[in-house]
Parts: sequence; structure tokens; C-alpha cells
Amino acid sequence: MLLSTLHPAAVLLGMALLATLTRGVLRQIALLVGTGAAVWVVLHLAPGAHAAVPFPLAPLRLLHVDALSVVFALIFSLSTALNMLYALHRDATGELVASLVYASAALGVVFAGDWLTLFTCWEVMAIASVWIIWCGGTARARAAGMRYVLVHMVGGACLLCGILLHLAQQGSVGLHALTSGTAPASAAFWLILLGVGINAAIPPLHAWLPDAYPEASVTGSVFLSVFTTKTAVYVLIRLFPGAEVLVWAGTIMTLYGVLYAILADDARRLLSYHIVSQVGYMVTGVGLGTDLALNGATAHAFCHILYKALLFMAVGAVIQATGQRTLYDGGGGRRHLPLVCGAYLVAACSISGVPGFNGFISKSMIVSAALEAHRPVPEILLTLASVGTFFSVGLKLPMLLFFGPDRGGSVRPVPPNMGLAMLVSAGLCIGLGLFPHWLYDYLPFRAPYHPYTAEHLVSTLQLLLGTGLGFWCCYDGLRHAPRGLLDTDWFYRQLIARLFAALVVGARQAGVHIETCGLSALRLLRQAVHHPMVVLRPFGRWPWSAGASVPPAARPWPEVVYDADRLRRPVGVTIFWILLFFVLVALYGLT
Amino acid sequence: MRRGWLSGLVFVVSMGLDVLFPRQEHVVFWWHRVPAFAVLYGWLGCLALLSGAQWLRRTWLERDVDDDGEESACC
Amino acid sequence: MVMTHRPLLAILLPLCAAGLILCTGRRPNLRDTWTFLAAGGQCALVLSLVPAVVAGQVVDTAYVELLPGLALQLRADPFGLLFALLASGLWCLTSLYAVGYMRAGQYPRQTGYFACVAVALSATLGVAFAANLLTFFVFYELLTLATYPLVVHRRDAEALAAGRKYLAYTLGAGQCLLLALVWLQHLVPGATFQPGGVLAGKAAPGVLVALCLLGFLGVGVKAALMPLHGWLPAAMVAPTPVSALLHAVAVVKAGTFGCIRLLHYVFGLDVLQALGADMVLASVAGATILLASVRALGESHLKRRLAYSTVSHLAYIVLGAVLGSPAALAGAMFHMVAHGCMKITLFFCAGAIDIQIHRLDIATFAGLGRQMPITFGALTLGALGLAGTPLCVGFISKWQLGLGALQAGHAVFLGILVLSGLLNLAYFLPILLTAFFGPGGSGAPSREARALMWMPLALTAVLSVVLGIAPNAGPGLYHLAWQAVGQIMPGTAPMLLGGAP
Amino acid sequence: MGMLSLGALHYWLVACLLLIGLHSMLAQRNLLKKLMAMNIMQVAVIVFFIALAAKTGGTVPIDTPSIKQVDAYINPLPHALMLTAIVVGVSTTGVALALLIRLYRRYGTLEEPEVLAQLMESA
Amino acid sequence: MTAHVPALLVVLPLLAAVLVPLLALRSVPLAQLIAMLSVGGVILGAGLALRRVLIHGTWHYALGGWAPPWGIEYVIDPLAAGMALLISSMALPALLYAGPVVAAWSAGQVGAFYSLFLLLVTGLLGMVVTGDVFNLYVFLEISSLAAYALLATGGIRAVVATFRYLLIGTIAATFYLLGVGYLYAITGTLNMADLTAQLATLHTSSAFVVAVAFLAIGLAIKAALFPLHAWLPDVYTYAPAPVSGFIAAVMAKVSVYALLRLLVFVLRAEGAAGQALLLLHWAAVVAVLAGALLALAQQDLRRMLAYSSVGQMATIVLGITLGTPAALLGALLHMLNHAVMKGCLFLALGGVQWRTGQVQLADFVGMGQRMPLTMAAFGVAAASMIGLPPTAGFFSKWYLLTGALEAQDWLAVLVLVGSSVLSLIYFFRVLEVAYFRQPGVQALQRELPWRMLTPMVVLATLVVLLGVWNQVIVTQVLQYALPHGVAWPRT
Repeated sequence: MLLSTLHPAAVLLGMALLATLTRGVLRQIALLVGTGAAVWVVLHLAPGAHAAVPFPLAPLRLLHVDALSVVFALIFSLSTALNMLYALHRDATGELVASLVYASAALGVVFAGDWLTLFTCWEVMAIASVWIIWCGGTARARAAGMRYVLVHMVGGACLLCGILLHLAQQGSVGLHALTSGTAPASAAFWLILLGVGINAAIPPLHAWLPDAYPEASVTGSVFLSVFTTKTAVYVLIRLFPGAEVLVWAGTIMTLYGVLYAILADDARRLLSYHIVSQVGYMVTGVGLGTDLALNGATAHAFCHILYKALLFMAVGAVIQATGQRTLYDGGGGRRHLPLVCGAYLVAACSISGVPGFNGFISKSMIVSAALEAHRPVPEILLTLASVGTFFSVGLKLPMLLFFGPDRGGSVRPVPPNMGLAMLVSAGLCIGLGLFPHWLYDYLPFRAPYHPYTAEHLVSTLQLLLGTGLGFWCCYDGLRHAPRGLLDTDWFYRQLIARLFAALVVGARQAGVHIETCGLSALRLLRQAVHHPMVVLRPFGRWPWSAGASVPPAARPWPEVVYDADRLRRPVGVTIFWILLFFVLVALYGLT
Repeated sequence: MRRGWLSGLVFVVSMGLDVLFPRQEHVVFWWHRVPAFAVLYGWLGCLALLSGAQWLRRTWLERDVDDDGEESACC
Repeated sequence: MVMTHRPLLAILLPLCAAGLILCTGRRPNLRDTWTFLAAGGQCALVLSLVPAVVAGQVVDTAYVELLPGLALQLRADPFGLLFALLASGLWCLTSLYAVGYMRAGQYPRQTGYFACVAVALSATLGVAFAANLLTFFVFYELLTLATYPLVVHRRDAEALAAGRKYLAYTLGAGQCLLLALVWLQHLVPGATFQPGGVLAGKAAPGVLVALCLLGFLGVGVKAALMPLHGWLPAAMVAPTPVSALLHAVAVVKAGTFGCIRLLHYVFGLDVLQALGADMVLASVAGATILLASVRALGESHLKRRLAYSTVSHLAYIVLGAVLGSPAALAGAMFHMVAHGCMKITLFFCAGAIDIQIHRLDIATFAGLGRQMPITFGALTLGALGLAGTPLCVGFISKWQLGLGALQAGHAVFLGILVLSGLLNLAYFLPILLTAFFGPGGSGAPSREARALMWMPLALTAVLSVVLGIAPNAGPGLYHLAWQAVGQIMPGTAPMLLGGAP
Repeated sequence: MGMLSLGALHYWLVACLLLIGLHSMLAQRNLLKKLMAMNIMQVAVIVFFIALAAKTGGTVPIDTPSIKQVDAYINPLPHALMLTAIVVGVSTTGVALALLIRLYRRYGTLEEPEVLAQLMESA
Repeated sequence: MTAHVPALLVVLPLLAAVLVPLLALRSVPLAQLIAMLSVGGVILGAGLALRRVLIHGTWHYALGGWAPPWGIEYVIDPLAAGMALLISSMALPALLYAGPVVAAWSAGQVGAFYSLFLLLVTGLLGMVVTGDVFNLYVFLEISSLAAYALLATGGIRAVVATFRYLLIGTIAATFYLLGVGYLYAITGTLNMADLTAQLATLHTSSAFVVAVAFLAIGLAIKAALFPLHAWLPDVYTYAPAPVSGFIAAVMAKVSVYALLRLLVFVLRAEGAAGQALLLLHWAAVVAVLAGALLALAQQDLRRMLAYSSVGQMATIVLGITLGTPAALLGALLHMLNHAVMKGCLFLALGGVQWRTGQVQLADFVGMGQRMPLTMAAFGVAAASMIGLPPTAGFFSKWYLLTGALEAQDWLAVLVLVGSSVLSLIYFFRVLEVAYFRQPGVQALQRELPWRMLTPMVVLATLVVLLGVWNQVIVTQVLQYALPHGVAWPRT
């Protein structure tokens, strides 16, 4: 059946093409239908379907369907549809096309069956996403986008090196887990891990994320929050299940993100840091590597995409309505934007893992996996991270943004499509929270899990309660003027940038210097050549030292002209030479 | 002051609950047996995270906001 | 062994065209018709050679003996044909573009311009089809002479200075090459290009070193290896079509072509490896790749930035040629094509911008991308391709070169390649950023250049994507490259992975 | 050989003449004197050749009935050569004098430095 | 008739030289026609002679029936025949070219001019074909005297230059004569072949050494070998165009020919002759570069060409003194090529001067538009001087380089390459000014009359044809002109 091997990315690419050709309502309808169709196509993919294409470098396996890829493809296409609904009112063709290409590239990564396809889609994602950021339109967006794309290209370069090394070592082009072999981790292993790790925003390689995501447009950042990191998680699950280093990397991620989120002032930057933190859970899950953990990572990715998108949608709606970006210059969203406020709270509950919301059913999977794997430190630290999550996203942000004192200011109405998108997302969050098996049925690995047990509920509620009390106690300490935060991007934003600029300037000056030196040497030489006799004079009195002001290009012939009349010697001189030569020859002959 | 009282009350109540109905499953590490550990942990963790974060900000992470605007070095 | 005169015809056709152009200078339309006819005819002739060569036959042409045992001799082998296809194919597009450009800019001396370009293309084909070093040298010098008037086309002091620099570099190098040629003839009388080289065991190491030095000085200048690159940025004073066709494709590629000919058809890689010369050359190429990219970052004038980028990418080719693994060599050969397509696109765009806003300072492009979407779209494709982004032709060669570097056991050169890819982005992305997202339009609102200009550049941009997705499209250039590699390194079955079909 | 029996004296004469000629061509500033020195030099060569021809007891090589045996005559060939040389020398001198006349008419002097100086000014 | 071709080569122009002045008084065009016809006859004769000697080998011709070694003998081998052909066929264009130049003169002057020119040709031909060393002296002086007179017609500066040349030239001739005298003293013969035979045992005696020294220096002066070149630049610079075109092309070469003939063919490069060649080699190495550098220094283009001649003559001497087959072939080929291209250059330049009165580099701006054909001829010849393929100059450079490599004389290799680089610079300089500089005012095109244009265009064409056919020339003619014991091609 043809449909079973139709690549969903192709559908989205078609949509992108359509988006360039059409305008207005027609385009809106087309986009909704098309993105919906993509979801439908994903659902109808035949498991194990293959689509291989011959290519001179290596045969391409564009479409390689299995349970894992289907889950990610499902959530990607689903959230594409939702985000498209959210962005329906925008008329920014460039951003729409970039978003669709971005999404289809993510789908391409998910279905890639070989290294070459994977890398190709990987690079396309980077370019499409930076296009979205640049569409933010501000100077900050331009600068942040440039940093973003350079970082990602470095990641791509590492990935390419790793892939080439891997291929040069063992010929097969098919994707397979690099941790399966008992061989010690090779250079290829680390390079690929580095390349993927940059996209997964593993500290200290994470700084591009909070740097760039808040700078995109309201709709753009919603798209951005979905794909890059989660495709990285997917690739980690494919290639590095059970890589010990990931356990610790993930654990650190969770706390790192939380800490910065507590300090963050910009609403979307706070959410961005929470992407780091949440992805940390998934990375830990990948690192644990048990079936339950991998399932947990997958499920968490699925739910995370939903509620994180919803968070960005809600904050975006606030920005759209009031134009305020940071937490402190406003509040009272509750009164003006009740729906947005409600949607936000749903998402906040989800991310905080409140029972009944989808965060609860996925995050707890990973913690329990850590528990079953007898890893105390990750378990306790992940719990601590969820405390921080509830603190900053569940309490701090809404307190300041929605329930704070109303500073007035005009409030534009939120477009209906935005509201609809938020409603649907919120519904999905709650639905999955209440009926976890909707999600669990799709999970790739066989690991039964039941989140709703008494103890689990009790302990979770206790934890949340404690956190709430803590927040209540130190609530006043949170208000302060917005201040910038130093992060690891300082290294390339300041250090490397300065060094690099110095290098460029230095190289240029060196080149120019060399050329000028060469030119002046040539001028000297030419002058000497143009008037050989003057070479015999003492250096100081070289006549051309005077008129050297004119640039050499303007002087095809020299200042000092060879004047035969001045240099004509009496004939006797020649006769002298003749005699000298005669004597020479005669003596040489005679001796 | 009210906050202190209330926190104490909640803590005591939950500890009581935990003592009355001790936990059966998922008991892997010692702290799973500690009564009302979750509440305490949430409360302390919350304060710890906040103060830790503030301390970090004060010691290292301060920077003025406006150096985001700079164009990249390559332009 | 097939005897045919088509290579000869492909060389003579533009010469005749040059004559006609000079005669019909008074009537521009007729004059430019000759250019089109010559370009098309030449392209057709070269294409007609493809089947025989792909079938593995050596296409030889009758020759005249100039010196005892040394003849002016033409031969079409896969490598030569690859270069010939590139040059003649791109000439077709460039001739369209050039007519549009010269007329839009109301340039003087168009007759002489088109005549010289025709002669230059004839010389380029001669270089491509040369069967021995003498023939190569003759056409190589002719190429220099034919391009000089194009460099000084503006006739002002700057142009003349640049022209002087150009001749000083190229003809000086010609003398070195001549000496190497005489010496080679002295050592191996009547030597023709043989895959695998002819010099093995023919001379003492000292002599070989000297010969190496002379030969690579000779071709290295046109290949713009780093100490010898000075002429290329200076030559950018020429009209943009010249920079596009000659200083991005014909002349500089003739240099790299000569490098590969010398390396693999005269010296033979094992001879160089015995001398240790290959690593020296590789190091020079590697240094050039990086340094030139850094210099490009320092240039704010678009054409000069492109010139330094050309320097860097030519070094890719030389590097791939000396690494000595089949994949690297194939990558080098194919990068001649890849870089040709992409860089000519970029120069076309530069020309279109120049014609529209009369400025080439990158800072002045702010917002121009929204006014000239086709031009800057093409520029985007070309730039990304040069950086080695997948789906563009540049990726194919970069992949091959990287894999070849690993096969040759020199991972460091893989590092250099990817680093240079990043540098490429670093100096191309700001252009796109300024053009598409820069604040506001710059001065008077501009629009696309005339169709005769944007069509060719769109075509080349599309071409560089099509070749990136299907490298064997059309005459099967990628396959030709691997065929040549197969001749040079017999028994290297092009492995599927990183290899040819 | 016979020619040496005269002793090397006349060769010294030749050498002296030659050197006198060369020296004054080198040292004299007047072009006319240079010309005369040139003639002296040519004379030296003529004497040299004639000396080659000389032999003791030989008479001028004119066929006289009284003398029958060949070696009573001196070698006629150098004389023949020198006749040519003299002709050449005379004609050279003639051309040179013609040139000198034109020089003198133009510059009013035959002192080489002055002529060169005037060339410099006329440039 | 064909039996007496060797004599006719000399006698024909001599008779014409006598006849022309008388005819000129009657009708100038007729005189010019006769002059050209006689030279044409010589070309024909030289061609016949060359053909014959290539088929039947060296041609010995006893003048006036006196058998050698007593009588004077004319010996024509491929080299001599080739030189004769070269001289006469360079004379014809110059004569044709002279027409418009002398148009303004009185009939008497015209007659004198042509007769002197024919005498010059006679002398040079005689030097080439004679087999007798003293006879060579006579012809040397004939050619010199005619040359003095011709050169002096170039104005007052030419007179000064000529007088200085006369003094130096006479010293050279005298030295040559002394050398001949010494050879005669120790061998008692003047016939070249006989000398070779006699000297086989004598080339160690001190008299021989002195003789060689005299001969070598005398001929080196005539060949303007740096630093004995001082007479040449002024003479070439101020001579009238047709004269300089011819003299610069062949005269010095005939002296080099004599040098080659005597030191290599007659004296077999043995003993002192070999040592003299060695010294000449070093002198030539210096001279090649010195000539090129001094040429680079000049702003007066005639003087530039003159100094370039100094360098090129030295190049030929270098080839001869290297002595390997390829080097000798290169030297001979370069004699031919350089004659043609330098003749072309001087004629073109003289034409420009005759038309515009300008010879300074700075004045050549826009000359490419004003006199396109003339400058085109100049350009082709210049390309050949630089040694760009496929012009003639490239191939002589090729053989010379090969010879230097054969001899493994790296210094010579460097010098040869260096000189062609320098010549590249000084000739390109002219072309750049003439073609690529914008003239301030658009000067209208004023081309030369056909009689001046034809010779230079023919020579320019010849430059290319010689390049394309050099293979034929080398294999059919020059390799038989090599001194015996030097085989080409080596196998």
C-alpha cells in the first residue's frame, strides 16, 4: 500500500511549498488540513516499512519505521498541527515555511535509517531553526541567531567527523546503538555524543538554548521549543542507550536548568531553562538504559512537548497581549486573560508532575526507573529538581505574571486561534494525565508501569505541599530588578569572539603588511634596475628616496631616468677593457 | 509568623499520617522510611535551591543585561 | 583508441568565434551571437565525447611534432573531459550573463572583451585536452595572455597595477613550468601524461626535488596556493563575469588541474611520497585552506571575500589530490565541478548586486535580500553549498575529501576541512543575515536585475543543488571522476560507502 | 727558422709601436690624435707581417731573370697581404677624417670631453 | 653558371654596388630595383648553395682557379650557406623598407646609400663564405667601412657614435689581423682547412696562445660581448631605421659566426682555444644579465632594443661556449630567430619614429590604436623575444635550456631563465603603454606606407612560421651545420 510508505516529512514539505504559493484564508485552511494529514499519515505508517533510495555516497534509507520512531513522529506531527493552529493568524511566510521545513526535517531525523540521512536532516533542522529565530526581527534576535547557528554548525561538524570516523572504521551505513558493543568508547563515539549533546543542550553545551529561544517571535519560540532537543533525545535513545555518562549528565542538567530558572527574569528564558531541566530527565532515562527508563524518556519527551509548547503558548499569548517579556513589569494577567491563565496553570501542573496531569505519568516513570536500578543519587536529585520545577514554573512565574499587582497598560485581545490551540493542548495534557494508557500503548519497550498508586500519590502530594510551603515562606525574596545572568555562552560570546576577531584583524593586517613590504622592496629593486649606475652610489644619496610619495601603482616608470648622455664614457674606457681582457685571455692561456 | 505556625502544623499532620499508615512498597532507600520525608525535603529543598541560586548569582552570575545586543564577531 | 578531431574542433571553434567577434564589432547583436554559437557548439562537441570516454576508450587527436619527440598532442581522458565539461558548460551560462551584464553596465570595449573570453575558453579546453606537458604549457600561457586584457579592462591605474601583478605572478610561474618541462623532456624524452606518473626511477632524488619545486611553483600560482595567491584578489578589478568564469572556474581550475596532472600523471604519487613532498604540499594546502578563510573574514568587499574563499577552496582540491587515497582524489576532482558551480553562482550574484546598487560593500546590503529575492536566494544556496551543507553539491566533495583523509590516515585534515566549513559559514552567513534581516532597505529601493542576468544565476544555483542530490545527473561527472581515479589507482574498486555506484 | 736569425729586435719595435698606438688611443683626449694613434697601431701590424716575410740574403720578390732559385726571394705573400692592409687602413682613415670634419663643423672642437659635454647639453 | 655560385654570392652585390650609384643619377626607382634584384639573386644563389651542400656535402670553390692552400678558397658548408641565406634575406626587407626613408634625399645620396648598403652585404657574405682567414679580414673591413658610412647618415649624434665605433672596430680588426699573423707565423698558411691540419700538433705553443687571444678579443669586440659592447648602443640608437634594422639583425651575428668558425671549427676548441671559449663563457654569463638589466633601464626604446641585442648576442655566445649539441643547435637557431625578430623590432620602431618622431616609452601611449599593424608586428616579435610559444623565440630558448641542462651548468640555466623574465618585463612594459593606457586625446590612425609595412609584417609572420617549422629547420639543416664530433639528436 502506497500510503504505508509515504514519508510524513514529504507531506510537510509539500505544505511548505504550498505556503509559499498561497495566501490568506486559503493558506490557513491548507495548512491546518495538511498538518492534520501529516498526523494521519504517521498513524497509518506500516511498522517496519522501508524506503531505500540509491545514492552515490551510500544507499539512503529515508524511511525506517519502528515503534520508537512512530511515537516521536506522532508527537512531532501532532504538535506541528497544534503550533500551526496557534500561529494561524500570522502572515509571516518566511517563518511559516521555515517552521514547516524544520518540522519535516525533524520527522526526517526520526525516520532516518542511515547516517547520511540523519546528518542531512540534522543540518537542515539547524538552518531552518535559525531562520525562525532571525524572523524575530530584532537586533538581539539577529545576534543570538548567529551565535545559535554557529554553535549548531560546530555540533554538526563534530557529528560529521564522528560519522566519517565511524564509517571509516566499520563499513555499514545503517544506524545502530553505539553502546551495544563491548569495545571501549572510540573517538567516533565521543564526537557523535558531542554533536548530539549540543542539540540536547547538555551543560556546558546548552547555552544556545536560553540565549536564542526567547528572542524568536511568539509563535516561533513555540515551534523551537518542540523539535531540536527532542530529536536529540530520540537520537540518544537510538545510539546511546545505557551510556553511563548520560546518567550524570542528565542529573546535572535537571538541577542546572532549575537553578537558572529560579534566577531567570525573562519569562521565556525561564521556560527555556526548564527545557534544559526537563530534557535532563530524559537524558538520565537514556543513561539508565533499562526498558522502563527508555520508555520513561520517550513518554516524558511526548508529554514534555505538549506542556512545554502550551507553556510557551500561554506566555507568548501574554506577550502578544501586553507586550511584556519579563516577570516584574506587570501582572494581573489573571483578570485580563483568564483563559490564558487557566491554560498556563494546566501546563504548570503538568510540568510540576501534579497527579492527573501528563507530567505526572511520564516523569515518575524515570524516577521509578532510577529507583529500580538502585541509583540513589539520581533518584534524590531528580526529586529535588522536580521541587525546583514546581517552585519556579508552578509558583514563581504565575505569581509574578498572573497574580501579581496589576500595573495596568493596554491589553490587546488574544486571537481566537491561539486560544483554541491552547485549549486543545490543555485538554491533551489533562487527558493523557487521566488516561495514561493512551500513551503507554504506544511506548516502544515492554515495561508495565502504573503511576497511580497510593504511596506514589501521597509522596508526590507531600512533596508539592512542602515545596508550596517553602515558596510561601520565601516569597518576598523573589522581587528584584531584572538582572542579566552569566552562562557558559560567555565563553564563545566574549572569549572566543574576542580572540577570533583579534585573529581575523591580525591576519588581515599581517597580509597587508607583507604586501606593502613586498611592494616597497619591488619599488627599490625597480628603481635600482631602472638606473643601474646609481646602485654604485652610496646608499644615502639614492635619488629616488625623494619622490616616493606617489603610490607605486601610479608610477609606471621611475623618477630617476637613465640618461645615456650623462653616462657616456670616453672611448678610452672601452679600449682599457679591451686591453684588460686581452691580458686576461693571454695569461690564462699561457699559464 | 503565621507562615511558620502553618508550616509546622502541616508538617506535624503529615508526619502523623505517615506514622499511622507506614509505607509498604517502593521502599528502596533509607529515606523512604523517614516519616514526612517528602514534605521536609520539599520545604528544605525549596529553600536550599533558592538560597543556593541567590548565592550563585551574587558570587558569579551577575552581568549587566545590555551585552546581549552585540552583533556576532563575524559580521 | 579512437581518433577524432572533436577535441581539436572544440579548441578551434572559439578561436574562429573570436575572429568573427572582432570583425563584427560594429554590430553588437551579431557579435554576441557568435559568442552564443561558439559556447553552445563547444559544449555540444565536448558532450559528444562523453560516451566514448565513459566506455573506457582513449580519444586521441592527430598531432603536430614541434620538438624532437615532443608534439602538440590532444587527448580526451576522463579527467580532462571532466574539466572540459565544467568549463564549456559554464561558459554557455556565462555568455548569457555576460551579455546582460556588459549591456546593463554599458561597459566600453565589449568587442575586445568577448573576443578575449573566447580565446581564453579555447585555451582552457586546450589545457583540459592536453596530452603532454608541452601542450599543457602552450595553452596555459595562452590562457594567461588571453585573460590579461580582461583584467585590465577598466584601463585605470588600479586595473593596470592589478594586471601587472597578474602577469608578474602567472608568467613568472610560466617560466618555472617551462624549466620543469624542458627538464622533464631531458629526463624522459617524449613523455606524455600517464596515469600513475612517468618519473618513477628516472632521476636522482635531488633532481626530483628541484623538478617538484619548479613544477608546483608553475601550477601553484594559478592554483593560488597561499604564498602565491596575491594576484587573485587583485584580479577582482576585472568585470564580474570575468571573475566568475575565469577567476573562479577556468584559470584557477587550470591551476588545480595542472596540480593533479603533475601529481598523478607526471610524477606519480609514490615518487612524491618517497621524497616526502606530498606531506609538504598537503601542509601548504591545509594552511591555505584555513588562512584564506580567515583573510576572507577580514574582507568587507564582497568580491574580495569571494576571492579569498576561492583561494581556500582551491586548496581543498590540491589537498585531496596529494592525500593519496582514492576517495580523496575523487573528492578533489569532483570539487573542481562543485566549487565551479557554486562559486560562479556567487559571482553572478555579486555582479547582479553591483549592477543594481553599484556597491559591493557587504554592510550596504541591508534589506536588499527582500528586494532581490532570487539573487539572494541563489547566493544563499551557493554559500551553504560552499560550507558543505548537505543537499548541496559542496557536501558531496566535502564528504569524499573527509573520508579520503581518514582513509589516508590523516585525521587532522578532516579536522581542517570541517573547520574550514565553519569558517565558510562565518563569512557567508553575515551576508545573508544583513541582506534578508538587516534593518530596513538601503537607500533607493532596488529590484531584481534584468532576466538575462538572474536567469543564469538561478540556473547555476539550481544546478548546484541538483548535482548535490544527484551527482551523476547529466553527463555523469561524478562517475567520470571515479573513472579517472580508477585509471590512476588501478584496483581501487570504488567502494559503495563513500564511493561511487 | 730564418726569421729569428735577425734577433727579436724588430718584434720589440712592433710591440712598442702597438703599445704606443693603443696607449695614446686610450689616453689622448683629442679625436684626431686618437686617429693618428690608430694609424700607428696599424703600422705596427704591417711591420710585423713584413718582418715575417724577411729572410737573410733574400731579395725583393720581383721576378728577375738573373736569379733563378726560389729561396733567393723573400716570401711575397705577406707583402701582398700588407698591400691590402694598407689600402684598408687608408680608407678607414679617410672615412674617419670625413667624420671628424663633420664633427668639427658641428661642435667646433675635436676634444672628446667637450664633444660629449655638448651632446649632454643638446639632449 | 651554378658552378660559380659561391663567387656570385659575393660578386653580384659588389657589381650592383658599383652599378647602382650610376643608375641612381638616371632613375632612383630603377637603382632601387636593381639593388633589390641583386640581393634577390643572392638569396636565390644562397638557397641553391644550401640545397646543394645539404645533398652533396661541403662545397670547396677555388677562387680564380688558384688551388688552395696557395689561392683563396671559398668553402660553403651548411652553416655558411645558411648564414648567407639569412644575411641576404634580411637585406631584402631592409632595402624595400628604405624606399620611403630615402625618398627625400638627393639622387646622389640615394645612390651612395644603396651602394654602401650593397657593399655591406657583400662584406658580410664574404666573411661567411670565405675559407681563408686573411680574406675574412678583408671582408670584415669592407663590411665595417660600409657600415661606418651608413651609420653616419643618421645625424650628428650618429657621427659621434660612428667615430667611436670606428676606433674600437679598427682595434678589433687589427687584433684579428695580428692573430692571423701569429697563426701564419707558426703554420705558414692562411687556409682554414690547412690551418686545422697544421695546428693539430702546435696548439700548445705560446705563439698559438697569443694568436688565439688576439682572434678571440678582436671578434668578441665585433660581437659586442659585454663589457666590450660600449660601441653598440649609441650606434644602434642613432642609425637610420633601415640600416639599424639590417645591422642589428645580422652584423654582430656574422662576427659570432666568425668566432664559432675559427675557435670551434678551425681551432677545434683545443688548448688555448678551449680556454678562450671558457673565458668567453663566463663573460657571456655576465653579459646576458647585464644586457637585459641595462635594457630594462632604458626609456629610449631604440637603446632598449640595442641593449637587448647585447644580451641576446651573449645568449648565442653562451650557447656556443656550452658546447653540448642542444646548446649549439640552440645557438644556431637563435642566430636565425634573433635576426628575424630583432630586425622586425627595429623596423617597426624605426617606422614609428619615422612617422611620429617618438621613441620614448612615455610617448607610446595609444600607439596601438594609432599604428595598429606596426605595433602588432612589434608585439609578435616582442612575444618571440620573451619566448612565448609558439613563436620562434620559444624554441631557441628551449634548445638552449636543454643544452644547459645537458651540460648540467645550473648557472647558465638560471641566467637563461632570468634573461627571459627580464625581457618579459621590458617588452611587456612597452606593450602595456602602447595598448592598455588610455591616450589623453584620441589620436587618429596613421599607418605606414606599404613599402615600410610589408617587410615588418612579413618578418612578423616569419617569426611565427619559424616557430612552427623549427623542427624542420633543426632536423633538415641545422643538425648538419654542427661542428663534426657533435652529434644530434643523441640517442
